[in-house]
Amino acid sequence: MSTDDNAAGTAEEAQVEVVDTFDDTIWDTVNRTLRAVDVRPERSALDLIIHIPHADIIRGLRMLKQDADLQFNYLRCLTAVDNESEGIDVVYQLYSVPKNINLTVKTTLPNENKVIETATTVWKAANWLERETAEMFGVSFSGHPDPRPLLMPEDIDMSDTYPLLKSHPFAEIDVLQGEILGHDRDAEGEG
Amino acid sequence: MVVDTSATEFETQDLLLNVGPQHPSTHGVFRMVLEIDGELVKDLVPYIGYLHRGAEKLCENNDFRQGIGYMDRTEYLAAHNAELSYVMAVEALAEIEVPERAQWIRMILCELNRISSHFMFLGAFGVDVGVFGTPFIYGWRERERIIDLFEEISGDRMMFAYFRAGGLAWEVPLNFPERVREVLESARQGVKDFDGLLTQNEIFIARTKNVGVITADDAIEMGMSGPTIRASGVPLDLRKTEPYLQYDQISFETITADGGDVFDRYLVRLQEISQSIDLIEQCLERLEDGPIMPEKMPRMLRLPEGEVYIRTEAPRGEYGIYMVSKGGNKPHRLKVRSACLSNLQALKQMCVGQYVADAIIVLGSIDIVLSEVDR
Amino acid sequence: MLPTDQLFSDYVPVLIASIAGFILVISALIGSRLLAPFSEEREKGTTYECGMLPLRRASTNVGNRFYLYGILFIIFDVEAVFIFPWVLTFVGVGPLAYWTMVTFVAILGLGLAYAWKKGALQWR
Amino acid sequence: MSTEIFGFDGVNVWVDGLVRVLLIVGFMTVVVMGLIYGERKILARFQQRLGPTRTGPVGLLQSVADALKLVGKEDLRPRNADAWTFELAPYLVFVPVFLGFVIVPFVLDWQVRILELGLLYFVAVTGINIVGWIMAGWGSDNRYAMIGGMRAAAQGISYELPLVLSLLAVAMVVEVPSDSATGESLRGSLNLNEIIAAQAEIPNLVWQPLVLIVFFIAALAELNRTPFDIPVGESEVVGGPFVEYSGIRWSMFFLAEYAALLIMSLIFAAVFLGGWAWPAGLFQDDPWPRWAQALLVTGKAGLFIFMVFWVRASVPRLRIDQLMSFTWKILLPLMFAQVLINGLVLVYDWPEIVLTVTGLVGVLVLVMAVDRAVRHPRPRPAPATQLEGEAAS
Amino acid sequence: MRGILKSLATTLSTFSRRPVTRLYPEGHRDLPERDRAFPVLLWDKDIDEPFCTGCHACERACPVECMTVTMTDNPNHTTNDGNSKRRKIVDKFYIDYARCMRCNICVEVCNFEAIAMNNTWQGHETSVYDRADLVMDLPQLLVQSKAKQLEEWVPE
Repeated sequence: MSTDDNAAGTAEEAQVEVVDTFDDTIWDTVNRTLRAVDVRPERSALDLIIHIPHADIIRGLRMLKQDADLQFNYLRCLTAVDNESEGIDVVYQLYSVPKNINLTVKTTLPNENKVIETATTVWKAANWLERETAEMFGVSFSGHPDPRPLLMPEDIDMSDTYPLLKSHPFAEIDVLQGEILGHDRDAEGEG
Repeated sequence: MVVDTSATEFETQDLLLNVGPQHPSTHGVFRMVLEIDGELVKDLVPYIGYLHRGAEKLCENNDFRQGIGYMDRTEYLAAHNAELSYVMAVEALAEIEVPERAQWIRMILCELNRISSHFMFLGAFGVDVGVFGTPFIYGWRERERIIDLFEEISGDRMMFAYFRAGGLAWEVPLNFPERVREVLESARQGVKDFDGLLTQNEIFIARTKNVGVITADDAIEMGMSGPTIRASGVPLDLRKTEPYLQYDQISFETITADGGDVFDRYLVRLQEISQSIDLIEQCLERLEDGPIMPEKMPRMLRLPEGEVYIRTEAPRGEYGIYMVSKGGNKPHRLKVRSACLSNLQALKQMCVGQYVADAIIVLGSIDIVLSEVDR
Repeated sequence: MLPTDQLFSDYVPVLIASIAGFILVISALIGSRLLAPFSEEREKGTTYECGMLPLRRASTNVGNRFYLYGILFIIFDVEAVFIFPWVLTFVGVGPLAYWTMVTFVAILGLGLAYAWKKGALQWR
Repeated sequence: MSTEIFGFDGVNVWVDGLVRVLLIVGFMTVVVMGLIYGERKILARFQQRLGPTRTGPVGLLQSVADALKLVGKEDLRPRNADAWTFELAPYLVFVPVFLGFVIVPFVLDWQVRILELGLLYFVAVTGINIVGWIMAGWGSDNRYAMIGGMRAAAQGISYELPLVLSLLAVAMVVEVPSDSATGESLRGSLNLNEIIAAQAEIPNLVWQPLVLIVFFIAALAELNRTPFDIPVGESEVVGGPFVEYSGIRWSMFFLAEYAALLIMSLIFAAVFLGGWAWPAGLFQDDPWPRWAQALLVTGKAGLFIFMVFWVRASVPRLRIDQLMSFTWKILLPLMFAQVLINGLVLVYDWPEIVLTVTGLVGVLVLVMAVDRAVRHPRPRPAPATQLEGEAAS
Repeated sequence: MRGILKSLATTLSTFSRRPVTRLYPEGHRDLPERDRAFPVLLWDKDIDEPFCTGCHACERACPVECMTVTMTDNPNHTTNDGNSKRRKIVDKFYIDYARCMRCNICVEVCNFEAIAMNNTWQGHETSVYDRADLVMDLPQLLVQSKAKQLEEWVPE
């Protein structure tokens, strides 16, 4: 599959933009490496972002790691972004120690089936990061060697609620402050 | 083996030893369960999460100024460095140009914070190795002086909340350079003390050399960073590889060691203190008067859509902020890439096959801050 | 004074001291009984496991390899007991006594060397 | 059967013994409290701290306050603990140490008893408390305690040997005036008074420098002091065998520890520094008043104690395997060699300077052996995978 | 051996130095001017009323939501024959010191310079037996400024 093929799926302007903008990045090399995969580039404030379909993600990552020109042998960070109705992005921040280049790999999972292959087969560093992502976003990483929760309590079952999803409520803490308490004290003072 | 024990009825069992979260050489609330055979560690299962406060979720529900305070609390031993990553992420997304003076001051403060954090490590590590209290007080002594300086600048001793997107919250005091030089002078003495106390001590060397070895390849594979990976011989220092602030303007060398053992991690950190002292002196020479905030700063910052992964070299390694903005005054997603979390993954590999006592110092040598691991 | 009397007089304080030692500990414990608070709470009866509940009983067959040291210790301690009387007399007896002891120590030294070679001195 | 005490003649042996033991009890309690306070103050100074300051002037009453607090603390016993072992352990740790005081020479002609086999008695009695340590470790049903107890046992028995041999080596060279008729002198004595008297001219540290160092090291180990505090290593096994002990029961261990330190320092002063005897034969004919002698002994013992504290403030803890290798592979052979060399010198009546020379050579060997061990560390015991295989075989 | 001797020499050198610790409650270190303890309200000594108008700016900006402010009409306003120019004034003000994270944001957002971080030792030594006692009300927040025990430092 070539660049033109996957660009064909996007809008006409976007295709022009692709050709124009990514010359100064490592996009060419990445694209050449990931010939067999459907890739789409994007630009972030610092690094190049590429989107890979979630079915091909591990294949793509492994290619990126093994390619002699890229050698992305260092996994900086792995996390997910909850885009609510548009599914969940799983984001891999890669770095190549020998080449000193960075790359962000993104893949989008649909909300109804948040399953993705584990990246621990590519980098061991993915282990805990995936465990954290799994418990925080409900993304399940198939084939993970140690799929226990990492940060969430062991003794409470948190398997149906994922704190970092936008649907998870924020701060339902009973706040000891302000009005109620203050008024009580005033009442005591008066009475 | 001289004696074959397997065939007898006195078959020994492996002992499960629970280390932490409360005491053994309390490195925050970290718990590991060691499976030990005699004194040898056969397996190790780390448990974290006792300090999970959902800092990321909090930051996603707070605006960009409010988030700074929470960043302090993720990395309480090097809060300046944590803030730096955060404000740099905001600046990168909002495309704010930070005035040069603010950058130099940020550098000075971050390096000072690195010194204080490393002193803290040296102290705690000395206690892990078994010197009763002395290194702890040495480390604390130097850290205290630096913290006093921070207090004079920012007003708080640990949770500075001093950096702002665009620059600094307010100007440093007038006697700032002199005070920094004073502190550096005492830090030099601190390095000398530590050097005399530990570096050449035979017992210390015997305890730490060849203990908890991790090779360069493994370290990269595990995603380790900071002094822990540099001790394995990987020159991965973000200040050098991807210079931020004004690090490309000053001269320094990445400090590495090639043993990859506990001793080298100690040594790298000790040398980094001296290096940071150097760096700060260079910074002080370059420090000039000027504004500390860009002239046009909106009262309430609103970011355009976009995302960025900012990484800076914190004392414990790469402190990354992955920030996704969908517009508005709050980040849509904020992920803190914790150096300690990644470093800690390698703990098992470093400890298995070692003695129980080694497991403790290997843990100490990673220099974890649990609030950063759990966030 | 007769030697037995002397011996008796010498070691009476040892007896007294051992009794006194016991009494000291017992009296301290009794004092604590009287002064200190006591409460029966189940939680207090658990052993310290760094804040976690104990995983399982600790007093099990634990593979501590120190019995080898134990055996070596007994051998060498017995030897030391032999050396004690020798120390006091060998100068008077002369070179023969000395060389006998050298032989004795040499044999034991060979034993130590053997154990060393075989790795018995490698703590695990 | 009667003896003399404080100028009273013909006192019953039992009464005499009782009075002396009671005096020792008082002495020990006061001095141990002082030692605890001293250790805290001295360590604090090594660490640029102030140390205890609150209780009494400059914190002088800190130990008293501690003792009161400990008596008033609840005395807990874990539910799963082995009752008898747990309860008996403090006795077995404390009593043997206390027994050691019987032979300690404080000043000229004042000690509980002058035993002919003083040194033998000392090593025999103090060796018992290892049993107490194991009992404490085992009885607590606590993993840290158990590991600590095992470590204590291994360490205790291993360092017992260099300690015994070092005392033997000194005992060998002691010159004892035998029958006054012949004017001849014999060699070798285990009587501490004779050992001190023999050092009236030159203390033993001149003749036996190696032995002095080995004794110091072994004493540190026997006392579980840094760098040999492996059984109680706070950062590894929390408090070792004493984790589960609280209140007064725990303080018994503490008391025993410091009492042992006190005894060891007095023995050290007597055996190597000449106890109450002034060096170079000063004041030999005209013995000093007892208080001055006591001062001298205090100074000499204080030197040892200060060294122990100083080392504690400066040196990391060894690991258990290094500790074992050190005694079995370095100290023990060295001490055997020293004993045999001493014998050789004495039997063939060679000049005494040979002792000093061989001792110094021995020190050199010790230093070089340590340096070599540090420079060429042993390969790691076994990688994880091999370990599994070996354990399975 | 040399290394151990060096260690001993190092500790001996610190033995001879002055201790770096101090007796805490007896001897207080001088606090820097910018020291931040907890926020307190300032008292307008000229007009004899708090600077605070109860405008909710700090309440909204607080990241930990530790503040509660209510506003009322100023009885001392010039329209009521008073000498104050503040039309509105603070009625009730609660700060939960247990929640406050001392980030200084309230001071920065305040338009009236009515709030400052306490930079005295009193601000630090706030231990109480009950957490409810850490919720400070208006008189408690004003007491220091009213008694002129505070030399407030407000950035810029």
